[in-house]
Amino acid sequence: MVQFERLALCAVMIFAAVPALAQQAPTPFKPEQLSVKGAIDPGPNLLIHQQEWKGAGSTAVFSKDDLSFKGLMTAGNMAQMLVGVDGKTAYTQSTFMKRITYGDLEHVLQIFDIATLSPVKEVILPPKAAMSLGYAALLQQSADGKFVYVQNGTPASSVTVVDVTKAAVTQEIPTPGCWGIYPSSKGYKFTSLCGTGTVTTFNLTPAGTLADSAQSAKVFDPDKDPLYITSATAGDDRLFPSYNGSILRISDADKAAKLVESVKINEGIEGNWAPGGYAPMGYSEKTGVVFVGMHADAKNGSHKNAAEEIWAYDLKAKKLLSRTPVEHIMTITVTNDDVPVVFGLTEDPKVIRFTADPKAGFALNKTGEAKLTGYPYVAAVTP
Amino acid sequence: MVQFERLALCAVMIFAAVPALAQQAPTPFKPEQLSVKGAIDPGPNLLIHQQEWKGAGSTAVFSKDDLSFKGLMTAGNMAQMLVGVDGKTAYTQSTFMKRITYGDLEHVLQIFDIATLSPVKEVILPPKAAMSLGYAALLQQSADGKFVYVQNGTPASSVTVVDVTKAAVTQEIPTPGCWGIYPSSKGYKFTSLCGTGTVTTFNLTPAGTLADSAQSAKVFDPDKDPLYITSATAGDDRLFPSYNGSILRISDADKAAKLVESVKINEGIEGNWAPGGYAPMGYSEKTGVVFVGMHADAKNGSHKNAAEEIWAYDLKAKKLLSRTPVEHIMTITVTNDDVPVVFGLTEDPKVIRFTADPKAGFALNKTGEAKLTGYPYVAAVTP
Amino acid sequence: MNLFDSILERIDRLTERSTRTVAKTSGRRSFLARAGGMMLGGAMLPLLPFDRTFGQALAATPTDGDALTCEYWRYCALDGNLCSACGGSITQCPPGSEASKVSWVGTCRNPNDGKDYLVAYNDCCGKPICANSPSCLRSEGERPGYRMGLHNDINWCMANASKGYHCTVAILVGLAE
Amino acid sequence: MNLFDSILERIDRLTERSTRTVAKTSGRRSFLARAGGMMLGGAMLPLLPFDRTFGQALAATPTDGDALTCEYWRYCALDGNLCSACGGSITQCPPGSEASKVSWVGTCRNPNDGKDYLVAYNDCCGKPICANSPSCLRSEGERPGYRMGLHNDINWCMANASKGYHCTVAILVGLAE
Repeated sequence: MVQFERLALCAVMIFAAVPALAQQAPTPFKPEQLSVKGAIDPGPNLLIHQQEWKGAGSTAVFSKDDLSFKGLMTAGNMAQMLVGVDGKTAYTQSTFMKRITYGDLEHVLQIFDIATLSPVKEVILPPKAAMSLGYAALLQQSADGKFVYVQNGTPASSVTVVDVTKAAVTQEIPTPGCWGIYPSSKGYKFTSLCGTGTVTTFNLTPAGTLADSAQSAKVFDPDKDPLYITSATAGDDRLFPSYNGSILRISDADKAAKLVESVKINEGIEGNWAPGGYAPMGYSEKTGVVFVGMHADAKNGSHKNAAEEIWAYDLKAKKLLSRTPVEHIMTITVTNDDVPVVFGLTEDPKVIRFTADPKAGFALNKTGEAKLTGYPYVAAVTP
Repeated sequence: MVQFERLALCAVMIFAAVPALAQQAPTPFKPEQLSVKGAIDPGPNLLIHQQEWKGAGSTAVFSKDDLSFKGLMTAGNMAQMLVGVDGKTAYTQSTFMKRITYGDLEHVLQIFDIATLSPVKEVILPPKAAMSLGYAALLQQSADGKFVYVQNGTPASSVTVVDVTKAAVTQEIPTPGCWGIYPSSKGYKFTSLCGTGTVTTFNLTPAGTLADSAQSAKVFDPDKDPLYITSATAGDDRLFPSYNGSILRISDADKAAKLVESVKINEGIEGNWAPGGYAPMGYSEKTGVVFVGMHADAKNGSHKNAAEEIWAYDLKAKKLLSRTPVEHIMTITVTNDDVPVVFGLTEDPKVIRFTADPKAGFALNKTGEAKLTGYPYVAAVTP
Repeated sequence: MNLFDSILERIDRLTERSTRTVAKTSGRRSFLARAGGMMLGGAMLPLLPFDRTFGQALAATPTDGDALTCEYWRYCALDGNLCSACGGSITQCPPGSEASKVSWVGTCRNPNDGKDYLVAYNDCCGKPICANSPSCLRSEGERPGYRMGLHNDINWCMANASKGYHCTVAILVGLAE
Repeated sequence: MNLFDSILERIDRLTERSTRTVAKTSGRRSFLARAGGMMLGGAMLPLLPFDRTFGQALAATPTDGDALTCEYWRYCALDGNLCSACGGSITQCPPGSEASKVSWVGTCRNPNDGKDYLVAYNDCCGKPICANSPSCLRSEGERPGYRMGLHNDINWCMANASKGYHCTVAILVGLAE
């Protein structure tokens, strides 16, 4: 009976045994040390949430520059992801059940330190959060980062406001018939797209409670040309793409939101091209160029078709600058660099890095690629 | 604000709205009814556990006859599966953590009614169960089904005995240096393979506590020709394959186990063939034929290589009957039918159904195939 | 007036207009409380959206196409895994799962009779996503969550006790016109 | 006597022989209690198997092969995902994970010097399996759980507080002879 117990304990005891033994050994071999890396390598990051529907999703961290992989942060089921305004904090809102797919449920906002890839705090939410495929508009924050806004759907729509400085919920704000959260560029208000084609502005107090709200005129037609809930900031305004290929610019500066401009980027182009995917648009503020994932032969129901091309469109000059063929991209994220970098998430799934060439109408050159897992539809970059 | 709330409520209200409306409609259309199927279709089943390492695994139920898919039972992380002796009950032992991959942990034995694919009871286990890839020998039961035996590994080895009639743990039995649970064909004893090359017999009382134990002589060489922990019953004995291609027959009839016979199935065959995979052997008791997944060019470390061929070997006549080329099979399960059916689980993963042809040396004919998910390494059939 | 509009009209009558104003004070959750009650109350059980006495369930295995593939006509707005290939049927959740209490709706043309049907897509709940069955993504008439009843990117097990998404069925609930 | 045997010898000396008999009564759990104490006790922390003063850690990025691929020589008995491609290194767990308190051991030949090294494979714990990095399955010298210290099909996060399997590192702990 002696020997097998020795073996069973071998793994346990080896730590104690080796130093003395190694000194007896005839060679100058020095054993290595096991450790845990304290922090990820410095530099700007690309964060991508790899959503799961029957287990632990994860937020993958890549180097923004070369897509080298820096590690994972852990989340639960059906998570939404947000990167804090400081660029150092990440959030996920996700679902945990006692038996993973059934039993007692918690909706949790997890707060992570990106540098150490570690959860630092949790906020238990009202168990109403939208269990949706990943969309940036479902988990947002105030311009100063004090409040995190969680989209609920039970299916009634509301927004849970979390004061992350206190790790506490301040209020659940009813947002009936509206969906998506678009915080203002300053202060504590957000807009939401509504099923009547209007945009509602929800104005909050500094305590994170609802002060008042106001509804815009009808700015889009949810029947004939619905808006995607993906958006980009443009100055103090917001850009939204529509199913049929318009880019709407909406201002939330006044009490009620209003349409500033609408530009149809596929006007006069052959082939019936239209946007497609989960988040088919990104905007480069410095250059005024919008990048849109487009597919040909668009028809009713094709609005989530993966992009076959990415179009670079000059919003100021109202001119289509370039069309780059790409492979099945569902989500686009554009950096705010002088020369924009575009990240595309594909159905496979993988992430593809492109650099835009300003001399060639911002046509895209592929400069990297990395494997992903799960359902990765939301990406964000850090400074 | 009216319209969008109508829409938000549409999904909610439709159940109430339709009967009245349908009566007003001009056509004789009759709406269909949503329901939940009460039970799976009758007939013998093939159960395969689809293990997950970051979420909910599942036990897939197929028709044994044609691999039509009958549905899933839900388990947790890193589960082991067992089908009860009645053929109507399934068990999984799995791991649940508060945050799926971290936090407070429960090891749970879940008891399922196969007909309704529903969990009927849970037993919380000592949190020591082996979190291993799927092996049948890690979750077993007494011949009468009263006790379920759970292999623990912390890494110290022990077995938790559960009285499933009482849904209660009776004892944790230390089994130092031994691994795998092989219940006797009657009564309450089990054997286990030990790191010294011996087999230890653990004899239980009718209350599910340890009465005594006994160690065999050395029956195999764990250094030169280790045994797989996969096994098959042969009468009152057990068959075990070895890395190098022997099939050992071990009896637990006496106080201490003993080797009855050892047959090398690849003796004199060119190409250095050896067993490979996670569970590379199944036995057809009625025909006396053992089916073994084999790979060529065997070497140190190739013992988990997927099978390139399945060999049918007559244990009585000690004769290799046939060799069937197959695609990358890791686990083999053989039915107890007059004409044996062989199920192979591949790396892809999928399950392949074969029928053996007695007139052609039990060569295998592929008669079905179905997609699997996760890490599916354990399969079992029901009457 | 087509059936879909009729349904909306009906909702108008059934829903108190007083709940239709966005809450203006921090304590106001009446709208949500009411909606929650409607969804989760006893009236919704036993999960069947229609009067059981009204019609007989059609055969679970349709004869008008291959319900085991994403191309089947009823699935024109279905994003999810097919219950019909997961131990259930076109109208039945698999054994041991729960039918969702709420659903989204699509309008699909039946190529056999040329008519447009309203299809309720109910999720089946409380088990892992059924990756053994085909994963479909079709979105005819699909809209984002601001038209929630037409939205297919969300887990429609949201109002059930067990919220794990398992698979999706496709129930004919009306003629579109 | 090679190092591996030496380690076993040392275990013999350190382990009380009285614990080495299979428990014969139902109440007897002293062996397990003792083993558990040894594994989980303070003496095992801070997770480093070796005296920190004994040697300096080697460079995390080895120069003797491509540690980002399964074919790298140290991985000869590694079943798992590579920490070196998951934000860690050949000897470092990724940030935010925990190094396993116990490990299995392989004996791998370094093609650069022709010597056989003992390699400790520690799992990194408390996060989801790192499917972003290569999944390797090599099993030189691997044995089933009856030779637990050589077994690679089990979750070696088993003795940690957080037991989710994330990835695996490969630490040189000795020369095999």
